[in-house]
Amino acid sequence: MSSSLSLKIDSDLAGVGPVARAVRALCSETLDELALDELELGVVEALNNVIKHGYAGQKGSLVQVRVGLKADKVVVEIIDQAPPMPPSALQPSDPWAGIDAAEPQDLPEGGMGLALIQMTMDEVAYSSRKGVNTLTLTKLLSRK
Amino acid sequence: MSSSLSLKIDSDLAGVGPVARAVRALCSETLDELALDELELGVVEALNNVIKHGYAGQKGSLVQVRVGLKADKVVVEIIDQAPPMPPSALQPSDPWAGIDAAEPQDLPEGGMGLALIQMTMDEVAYSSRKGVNTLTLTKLLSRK
Amino acid sequence: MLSTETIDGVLIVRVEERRLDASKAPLFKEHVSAALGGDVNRLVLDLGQVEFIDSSGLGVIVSVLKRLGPSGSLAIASANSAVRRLFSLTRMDRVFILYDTPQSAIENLRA
Amino acid sequence: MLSTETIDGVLIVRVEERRLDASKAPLFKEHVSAALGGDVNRLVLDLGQVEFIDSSGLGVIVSVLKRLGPSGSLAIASANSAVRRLFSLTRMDRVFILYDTPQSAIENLRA
Ligand SMILES: Nc1ncnc2c1ncn2[C@@H]1O[C@H](COP(=O)(O)OP(=O)(O)O)[C@@H](O)[C@H]1O
Ligand SMILES: Nc1ncnc2c1ncn2[C@@H]1O[C@H](COP(=O)(O)OP(=O)(O)O)[C@@H](O)[C@H]1O
Repeated sequence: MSSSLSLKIDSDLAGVGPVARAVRALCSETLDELALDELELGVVEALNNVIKHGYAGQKGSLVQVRVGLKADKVVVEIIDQAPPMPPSALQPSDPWAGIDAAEPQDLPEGGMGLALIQMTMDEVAYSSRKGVNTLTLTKLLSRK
Repeated sequence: MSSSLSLKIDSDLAGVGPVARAVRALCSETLDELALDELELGVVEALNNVIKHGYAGQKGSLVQVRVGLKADKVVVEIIDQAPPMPPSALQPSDPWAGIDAAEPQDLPEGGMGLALIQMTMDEVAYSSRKGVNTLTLTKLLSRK
Repeated sequence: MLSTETIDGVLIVRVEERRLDASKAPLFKEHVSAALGGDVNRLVLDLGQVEFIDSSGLGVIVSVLKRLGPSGSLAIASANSAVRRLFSLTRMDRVFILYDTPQSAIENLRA
Repeated sequence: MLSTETIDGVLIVRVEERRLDASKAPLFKEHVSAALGGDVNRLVLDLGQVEFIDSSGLGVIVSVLKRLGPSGSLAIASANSAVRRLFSLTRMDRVFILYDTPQSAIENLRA
């Protein structure tokens, strides 16, 4: 079965939960529970970022989520028309470097979203063209 | 928050569950649990009918589901391009008439879908124009 | 799809699916029919793992009741709120008794 | 959003939300801060009702740990698999101990 879903939501953090759960439900027969947990987390972090940073926390703009279920993978695209992410944002980073030796006072309280997106997904791609940004998140099906 | 979702799925009964759960998830902050149970049931029955009767159980055709979250209601549209429903199908019917006196042998095993759609929804409308059928299911928000 | 157990002459059929819907109803019907031997006439359907049933799934349950015949009885156990709603909308809660646990269903069928 | 209880000097904070995410993190932070009186330094965060936490929710939990200071301790109870996954991905499972129940967390903090 190959199917596609397209969701348009307002740039409102309160709408992120229901949409992420809808994406999860749509993939529920395709991915296992662990992969679903990771997918939901990655999608939430990506949507939060678009709303918090892209749209500066302002409601009233559209964010589109497209879900494609393929034979071997799930592809989620997050599409917005906010100012694009700075290229530096996508460089691999490790907010938890040195965490083993760290004092509690040094633990990060933020700046974890992009790292979590990378960790929860098998592939992450970003493009920005003509004012339209697309973050493509891919989760491969585990070969059962 | 007013938002819209559009899902396109293959006319495959196996895809109905995930889509119905996705619709439910999307409405999860808007409706209460009982209303969500009813919505999910009505949406499943409507999708099953399109696939079983409209597309004669054949895969390979598209069914579209649109969800609109409004301030006072949830509207789910089920859109297909199969041969339309006969007008008689939409007449109110009671598959359980006389059930109280009925012997088990007389209980219905089928023909309950349309009645369930009507019972689970506050409004049901059907239109067929230029080969496109739209079943509009409306669930009003309970005034809490 | 299901597992069975017999306690004191009562057949307990535990449904091992999250959803009993049109995509699974035909196979479900086959499996329950196979589980019903010739002389079973008291049956508990344990729906503890079932999250959702549609009219096709309900139709199969009704067909099982018919197969048990006039002397048979079929009790439903552990239905969640969505399934209970289906039974009450279709007035099938007047035909089947819904028990909270398989144990209480068995006790009542035995009595 | 949360309810609290004190047992043998350990403050138990039960989170009464299904999701601790960016939409709720600021308010959650306010409420926990209010619950932390001046002299609390052992705290159990009961996540039994929480289905999902994102990095914003985790950030608040880390901020609570910092507020408890060097002599404080913060234990997590009843995290589901999604929350456990967040803790392990972010290596926070090395910072916090995750207990299956509030009871076992309390016993360990008391000892
Ligand atoms: N969609 C986006 N648009 C613009 N900037 C972004 C976007 N996503 C992330 N960023 C930038 O990258 C930084 C790191 O993001 P992230 O790792 O998610 O942590 P946090 O959101 O907690 O700051 C953000 O602070 C922001 O400056
Ligand atoms: N989408 C549809 N397209 C064509 N015919 C339909 C459609 N939905 C329902 N029908 C007709 O209405 C009848 C009653 O449908 P329903 O009450 O759902 O019960 P069932 O699907 O179990 O037959 C069907 O048998 C079919 O003939």
